[in-house]
Amino acid sequence: MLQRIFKKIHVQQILNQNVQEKDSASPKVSQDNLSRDLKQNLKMLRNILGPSSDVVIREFSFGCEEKINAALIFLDGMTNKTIINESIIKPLMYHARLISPEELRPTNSIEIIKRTMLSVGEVKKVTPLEEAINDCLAGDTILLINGFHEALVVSTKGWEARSVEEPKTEAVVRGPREGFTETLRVNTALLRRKICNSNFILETLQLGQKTKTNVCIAYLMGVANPRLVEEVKSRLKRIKTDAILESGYIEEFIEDAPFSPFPTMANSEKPDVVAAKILEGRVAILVDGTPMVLTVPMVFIESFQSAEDYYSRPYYASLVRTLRFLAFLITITAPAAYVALTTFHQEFIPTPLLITMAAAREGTPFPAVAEALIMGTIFEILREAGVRLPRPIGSAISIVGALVIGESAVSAGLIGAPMVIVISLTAIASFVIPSQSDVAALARLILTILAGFLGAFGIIIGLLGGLIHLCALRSFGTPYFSPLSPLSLLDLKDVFFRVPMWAMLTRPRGIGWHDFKRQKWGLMPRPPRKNE
Amino acid sequence: MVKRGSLFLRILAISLIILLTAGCWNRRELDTLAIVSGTGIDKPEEPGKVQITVQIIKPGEMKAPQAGGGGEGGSGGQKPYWTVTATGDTVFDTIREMAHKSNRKLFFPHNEIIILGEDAAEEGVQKYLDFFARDHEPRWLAWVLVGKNTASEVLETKAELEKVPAISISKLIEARGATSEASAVTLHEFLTRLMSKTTAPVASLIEVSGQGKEKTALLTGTAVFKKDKLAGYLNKTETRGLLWVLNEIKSGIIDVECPGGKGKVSLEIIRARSKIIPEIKDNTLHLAVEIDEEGNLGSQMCSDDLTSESAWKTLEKNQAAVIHNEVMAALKKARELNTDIFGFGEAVHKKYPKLWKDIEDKWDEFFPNLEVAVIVDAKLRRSGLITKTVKPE
Amino acid sequence: MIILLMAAFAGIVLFETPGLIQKKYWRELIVFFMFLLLAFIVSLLQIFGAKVPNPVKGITILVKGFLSLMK
Amino acid sequence: MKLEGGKIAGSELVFLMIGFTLGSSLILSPAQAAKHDDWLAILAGLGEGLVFALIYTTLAVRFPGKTLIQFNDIIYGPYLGKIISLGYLWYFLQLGSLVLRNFGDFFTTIIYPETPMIVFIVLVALICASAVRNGIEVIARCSILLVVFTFVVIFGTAILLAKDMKFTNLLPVFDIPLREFIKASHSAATFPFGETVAFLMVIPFLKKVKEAKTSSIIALIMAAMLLVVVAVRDTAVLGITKTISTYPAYQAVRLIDVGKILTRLEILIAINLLSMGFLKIAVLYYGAVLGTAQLLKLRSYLPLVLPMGAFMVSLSTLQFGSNIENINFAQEIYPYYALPFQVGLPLISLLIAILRGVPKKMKGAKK
Repeated sequence: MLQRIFKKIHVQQILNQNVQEKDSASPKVSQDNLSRDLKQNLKMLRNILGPSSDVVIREFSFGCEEKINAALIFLDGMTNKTIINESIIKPLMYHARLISPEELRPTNSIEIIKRTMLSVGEVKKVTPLEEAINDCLAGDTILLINGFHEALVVSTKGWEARSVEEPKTEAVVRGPREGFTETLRVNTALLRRKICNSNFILETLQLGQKTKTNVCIAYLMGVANPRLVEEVKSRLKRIKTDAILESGYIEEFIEDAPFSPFPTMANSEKPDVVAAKILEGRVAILVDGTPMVLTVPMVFIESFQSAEDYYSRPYYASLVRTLRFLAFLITITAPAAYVALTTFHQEFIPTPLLITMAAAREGTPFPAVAEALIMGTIFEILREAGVRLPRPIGSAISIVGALVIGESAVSAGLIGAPMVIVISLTAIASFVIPSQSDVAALARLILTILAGFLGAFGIIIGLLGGLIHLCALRSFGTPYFSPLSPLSLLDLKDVFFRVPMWAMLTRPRGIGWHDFKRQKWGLMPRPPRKNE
Repeated sequence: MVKRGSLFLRILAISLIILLTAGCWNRRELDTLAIVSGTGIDKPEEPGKVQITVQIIKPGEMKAPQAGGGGEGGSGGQKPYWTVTATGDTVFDTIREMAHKSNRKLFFPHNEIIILGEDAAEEGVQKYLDFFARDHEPRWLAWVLVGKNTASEVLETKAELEKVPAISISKLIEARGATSEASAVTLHEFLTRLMSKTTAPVASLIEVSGQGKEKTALLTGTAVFKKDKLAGYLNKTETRGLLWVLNEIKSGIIDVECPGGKGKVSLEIIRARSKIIPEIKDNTLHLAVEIDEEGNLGSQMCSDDLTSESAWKTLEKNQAAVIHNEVMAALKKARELNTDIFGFGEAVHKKYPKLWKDIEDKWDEFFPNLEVAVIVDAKLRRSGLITKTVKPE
Repeated sequence: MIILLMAAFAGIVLFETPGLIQKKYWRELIVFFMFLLLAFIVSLLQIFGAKVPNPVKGITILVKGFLSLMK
Repeated sequence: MKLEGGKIAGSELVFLMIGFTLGSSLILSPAQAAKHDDWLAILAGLGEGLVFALIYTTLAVRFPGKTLIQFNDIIYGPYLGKIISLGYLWYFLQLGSLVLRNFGDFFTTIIYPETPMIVFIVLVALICASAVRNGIEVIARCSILLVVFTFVVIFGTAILLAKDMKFTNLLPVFDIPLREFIKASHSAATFPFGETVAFLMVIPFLKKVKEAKTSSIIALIMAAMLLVVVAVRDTAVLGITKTISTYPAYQAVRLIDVGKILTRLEILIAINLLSMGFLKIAVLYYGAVLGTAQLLKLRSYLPLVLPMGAFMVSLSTLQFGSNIENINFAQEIYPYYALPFQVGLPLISLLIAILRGVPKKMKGAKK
């Protein structure tokens, strides 16, 4: 443990060093401003942007007798060529013939070009070189004109992007089929389309010193707790790292319990899910470059709620909800329970079943715990192989693998047949709650080992430990186990049952609600009364 | 506050280490168990010793019936059970003694029957049953039986429909409802009666019939204990009499004379309920046993027309008389043995706790002379799919 | 068994002390060690099979004495 | 310096108190001396226990935000107060170790005869330690789910056993001499109702101190009802054999047999005991640790958790040679031993506080 402290201090030092290094190394882009000389500017830009092959520098002249030299700098593949051709070059070359260099002399005259000649939506005037380059790297086009120390940055972002498709991870039978894409703007637009409200705020930050990734915080002002929004922002601002490539990076930097196996931030690929969560008072974090949107705070039961619960009828939704809890319980305890029953508590198995199971176990070489662990490992390997392989082979291989291993291991007498049944049941159940499946795998392992040593007592001790941990966890100030404990009777409407929409009167209290009431009371459909 | 997550993980790690170093004490795999399905207790020749027979299930053989159709008889190895006998000083000691014969540890939770040999039962059963009540393995739901022969003989009988004789006997007891002529007593019930100051314990009686390899076990009535010693037996009729009073009749057949007197009519018991009502009249204690019974006409072995009102009434009356006689027979036997098998004492205790304090210790003198009124209310409800019997009009 | 006990107590020390030293909670540290020592001695004696005075016996004698006084 | 930052709601106190009261009394039926009248004795004990609870809550409300250890100093002055506090800390610690011991005995008796008892005790103590380190808030939150589960199990087993119940076993009502009955009901009052004196360490952290009184009365009544259900269930099922059973509840549930499938559910009782006993130990443990930290004016109670736990574990193995000793202690000695802590001292404290008008004076002096 003492060593640990030293290690900690050591790591701290290294980290401090790193940050300093970064600060000193990064200004390859100088703080310089642009000069009036186009040649010099271009030289400087070439210098900074280096030999990258996708940098296009287009020099041209325009105005009266083509006396004005100018240059466009943009990145090939990041920009929309049509805009550049039609809205920048064309107006300058064709319509600006009459402008003489003298006319441009007055200091504010670059403003004229900006105002009159560029038929593009977003144009800004930039002086510092660094800013211009950053914009250029993000897909904008720099227009440099000889004689000006200012550059015009024209918004020409446009690149090949995946279109809005149905998300593969969260398929629904009923409900919208669109999913987020890798482009932040598309994602914000998808959300904006769901929530047409001026209170719906999208704030953008840039994170990652090297990647300069755009990260967007989305919330509904007046519904989300302002303290929560502040907390999210301050945590995000604390991140000082090289790269943010996926929302998972952010999650690990700002989650409450970094050592806990439980995820304390939810993610979703579906705009309707994220919109619903924002409407409940949560804050969403969108990261450029990934379709996975984070929402905070997360509570444990969120893993058991699916978008479709709210689109299908309440009875069935409630049934399925309960089934998910059951499946979760099965997936974490089934192998452990089997091990405990067969090695410690044989008295709890009904006699005929015991005889059958004992017969199946005759001659198998490994103890039940070992069997459970081996089969569990094999299952995880098969699953991983199935996920990683190209889809057409993947499913085939996992099925064949499972059949061959399961079938032949049993017939060879290596593994008892009941164990194969238990493990496959566990596996199937684990697919029901995908967002907690990593927790489930860990819990299953720990419980199985505990059960192997102390039977049911071990399982109960393990579950109690888990309960304590769950009760102690918080996600952005909200108790993780929230509507269950601390108990909020009002919020139980959406835990084991999903009450009909007209009865969902309030927003969940657990999430630091602000605007408590969700809808009018008494919206239950009913035949009109006589005096109405 | 120290990080919460890390604490959780560390505690888990610590407990795992403790577990790993400490090993595993109570672990036993399924294939290291000798599942006991039945236990028999006998008194051997040698005085002061106990002889115990256990029947162990062989799961492997249970599974595979394909080898040689049935397969008992010739080679003993194919029997799906194994009957072991050992002798020792105490019950526990004897059971542990079997470790010398069986490589697997005897496993008692699935023990379904406890058979007490006649000799052992006569000697007193408290000392034998204590182990089954105290140890954490045997269940209190095991059936207690008394074997007219030795217990080991009973366990070595042949079972036709089941693979293991002990399970067969256990199912035999569970199926008693069809006749209600055998009592079924769980260990828990037996112990409850044994602990009672006045109520006498009873147990099912089992006998071996047949010769050689064709021996079968059959239930023949009830064994009655005085305190913990075997006092006598009730035959089938008396057993049913007992069950009437105890409110344990499930079904059964009552044979009565045809109203015309030529042949018998079988009535099936559909529902029965009874109550013991102690009463003090004129300063003396009376007991009334009220029995309500409902039956159906089951079969008719005479050609009379039973559908007439008078015939029907007669049948009901006869039915009541049969029940009455059965109860009286049981009562007579109980008086003879001076054993309160009906729990009359407890009934008095519950109704007249003050009076009870005075007569509690003198119950043995009280019981044989106790006035018991048996009031039977028997009804016939339905006549089946036909009304009159099948005969030419 | 003794090794196990030592390991357990060493584990407790390693688990708690660094944080206390870091925060300079000296007073807490002293109390911590006092209690730990007490627990350690009692359990060590138990493992060695020494007759540790049993508080329950003391309570029993006390209560019985008191009750006989009352009568 | 605030040692405990958490706050608990009134409803959480109710659940925690139910769990605490059920604690080990779910399996070691209180008032077993009253035989088949134990349910009556429990009800009578509840009456006594409610009086206790009133004393405790009056004290707690009089000293809002102050634990037993803190207001002892105010009532008795710094020296005598500290001695009395020390006595309480010992009581909590010893009671906690008693419950730990019950765990050990129970599990080694029923399922794991070959496993050393210390394994169970250490593991339970570790789990409790992790709960205590997380603070009272977490303990209280855990209680909700556990108590609800216990509820379900108690009523579920009662329903499954319905066909085996003979309510005539409860007759004749009031079959024991009054003297014995009072002895039994008093023992039910001291175990478990009076043990809620430990909640004087918890009530100060209530969000609204005013709720203390109603919450604890509701909790005690609910707990007593559950205990009565358990007692009636066991007596109706087991009859006279209940009197010789070490763990009647366990024995009764062993007799469940519904259609040969729903059988042998006794493991549920073990789970109940474990979850309720966990709450009980956690509260006592927390009281002892927090109290010690307050007594010695420490800045954090966390470093005391593990050493205290270790001491509790060694104490629990030391206490009794056998479970028979344990039973005898619980029946003969404990009702008197607990008396000063459960009634005597709180009552005297309350009287002194009222006579001296203590809390008001202190408030005036402070503000």
